[in-house]
Amino acid sequence: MSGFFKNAFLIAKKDLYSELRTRQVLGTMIIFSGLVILVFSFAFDPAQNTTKAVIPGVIWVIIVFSGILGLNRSFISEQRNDTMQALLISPMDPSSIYFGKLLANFTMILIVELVSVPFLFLLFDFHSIGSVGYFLLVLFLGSFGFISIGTFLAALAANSKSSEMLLPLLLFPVTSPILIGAVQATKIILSNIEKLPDAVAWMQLIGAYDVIFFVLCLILVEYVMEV
Amino acid sequence: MIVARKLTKQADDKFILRGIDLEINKGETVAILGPNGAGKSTLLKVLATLIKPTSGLVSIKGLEMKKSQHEIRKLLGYLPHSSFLYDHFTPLENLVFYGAAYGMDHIEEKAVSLISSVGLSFFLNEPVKNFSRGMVQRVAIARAIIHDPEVLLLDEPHTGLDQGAADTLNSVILTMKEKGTTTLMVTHDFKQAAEICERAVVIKNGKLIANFCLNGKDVNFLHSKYTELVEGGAS
Amino acid sequence: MTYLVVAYSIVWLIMFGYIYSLGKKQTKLLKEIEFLKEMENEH
Amino acid sequence: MEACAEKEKVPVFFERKSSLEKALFIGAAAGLLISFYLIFIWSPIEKTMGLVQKIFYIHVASASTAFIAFFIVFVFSLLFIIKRKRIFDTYAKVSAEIGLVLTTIVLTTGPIWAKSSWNTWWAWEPRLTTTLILWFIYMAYFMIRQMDGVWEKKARLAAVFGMIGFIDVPIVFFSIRWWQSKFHPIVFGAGPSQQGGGVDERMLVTLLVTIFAVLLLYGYLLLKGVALEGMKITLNHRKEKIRERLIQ
Repeated sequence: MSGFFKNAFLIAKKDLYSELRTRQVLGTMIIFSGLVILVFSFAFDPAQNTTKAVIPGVIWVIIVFSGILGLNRSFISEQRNDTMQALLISPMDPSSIYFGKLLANFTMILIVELVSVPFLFLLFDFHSIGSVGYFLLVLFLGSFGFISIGTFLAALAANSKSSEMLLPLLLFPVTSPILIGAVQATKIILSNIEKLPDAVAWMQLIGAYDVIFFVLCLILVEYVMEV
Repeated sequence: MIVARKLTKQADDKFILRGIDLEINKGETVAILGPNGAGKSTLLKVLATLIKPTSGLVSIKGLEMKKSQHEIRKLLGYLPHSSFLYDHFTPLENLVFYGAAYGMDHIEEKAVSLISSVGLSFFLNEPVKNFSRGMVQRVAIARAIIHDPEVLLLDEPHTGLDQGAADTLNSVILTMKEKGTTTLMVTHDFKQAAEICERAVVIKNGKLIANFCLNGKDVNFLHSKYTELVEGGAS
Repeated sequence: MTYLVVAYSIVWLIMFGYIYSLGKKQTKLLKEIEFLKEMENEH
Repeated sequence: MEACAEKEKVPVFFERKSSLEKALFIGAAAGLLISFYLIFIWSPIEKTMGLVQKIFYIHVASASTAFIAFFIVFVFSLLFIIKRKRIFDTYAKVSAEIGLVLTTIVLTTGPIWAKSSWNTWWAWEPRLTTTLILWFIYMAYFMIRQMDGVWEKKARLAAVFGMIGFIDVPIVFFSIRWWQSKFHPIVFGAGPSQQGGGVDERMLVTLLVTIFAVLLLYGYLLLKGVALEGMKITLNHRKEKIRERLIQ
């Protein structure tokens, strides 16, 4: 069991270090999230008060679309020189490889959120977060669920030649409960904090989804990574 | 050391391996010869636990592959066509990562000494992407043996190598052999095969058609024997 | 009333479309089998 | 000798007609005819929605059969992952195909019904939305199957996704239902459950007969599709044999 975590951390460390070296993915994700904010400022007039209502949606659009950029690279980057095969024939379990990749992707999406969410609030002049703690919690839960199933499906899609196109088609329908729940919970927390019990109920739904699919992915990932 | 029984591999309806029986003793160096598309690389991939055979049994060091894959993987060093290296990492970083993946201790010192033994001490901290083909292959060799494997599986290791790199590879194989390592080598290079291998097996059309000793025989013997087997219509 | 007719015609269109595609697949396969048999008889 | 024996086998395999398949065909045809009679002539016209309500029977029957089809996909996917037998993969594939066709029927009849009774083409109503997501999930399932590569790999990946997708369905339904009821309460009495105890007995009988008929049709199509897939596999197998013989 300790080997599982040791190997997962090894993979995560390798991926993040590799990202530090090349600075390809994270930079692209952050710039992309900035562009999403820019496009939304055209689509919804930031000066109008009603625009506040779309902010929860914009946050999750940023996470989903920049997240998918990172997820796409996560396994494709292992195809150069067939390093994925090297990982598979090593004594590491496929599940620990999956968990390591998950940790690396999750760290990256958290960094993107850390940069882009304050930026969004700043640009849209939004400064009335109902509860910072709950807001961070819902970001954490939603991102974890999205990234955990996303990493799994990225491993699945990596078997295809056109995996960049395949991944969104697989990922979006499957993660729809997370997206619904996360947007609703964020909306309540940001603008309607007196309805907090509803938001908590949504977070419980996301939490249940996270647990079910994380466990399922750990079990099934072995069948996805066979050559 | 390595025992394969009735090994078959099928991809869609094509048979790539059609019942291979192979037995290799500890410490032997064996060449696998055969025409293109005969299934040599596939056999090596099956032995390297990379792909599952359709049917048949493999056991390595008495361990059955299906049951104790994890233990077997620790024993194997596999060097395929692709380098298995991360381009933007230095040789040292690559070796340290793989050493850790195999659960080795004192990886750093081991990696440094391995890199100098393949003659790349000067390039210890240079990213692999700037390397030439021969240099990459040297690092790839070091990567394959970072965890002191007991079985070495090499897929055309001499292709594209300059004389210096080929000599390095041969000396690595011979040093490993002294430590009791079993080596299985797919090759097209008869000269190298005759030089370092004790035994040769010939595979054609997914079947093992010959198995003979090479001790003390020279390239010409191997060449004529191979031509007779493969082109002489024996199948 | 028109909606009802439209709905049921679409249902049957989809159904028959699917069954038709299965039938086409079958004829194609049978044709290939005939061809294959001839090939085998020649050898 | 070996080749000879197989030559004998071919016609037997291809020209065999399963009696179960025949029975299902007759059953499905008869069932659909009876359900037609029941829907259009026998069952009463609903008071508030009028004639259009009769869409409901085929709509619900297709939806429930589609759901069963996807459940069968799940079961055979699981079996395939455990046993790795090709027949399980074939069943999963064909069942998903039929499920997708039935879901398409649900998604086309749904809006027509919505337009006629609520005067809007699409309502983000829980069942309809769930069905739409279901449709997307199984479209994605077929995208996986269209990958290039050996069948074994495609089957394995599709099986994994077939399981993930099916386990997702209840969560999707639950979340959408919640989303709808909290923010857009359902005003329209959609679906059978909202009609509660007030359903006419004849309507219930008609619905059950229609569901049964569509189920029989599903069974027939499943067997037929599997037989065709089996034919294709054997055909490719024999083609490969001949190719080999020509090379040697």
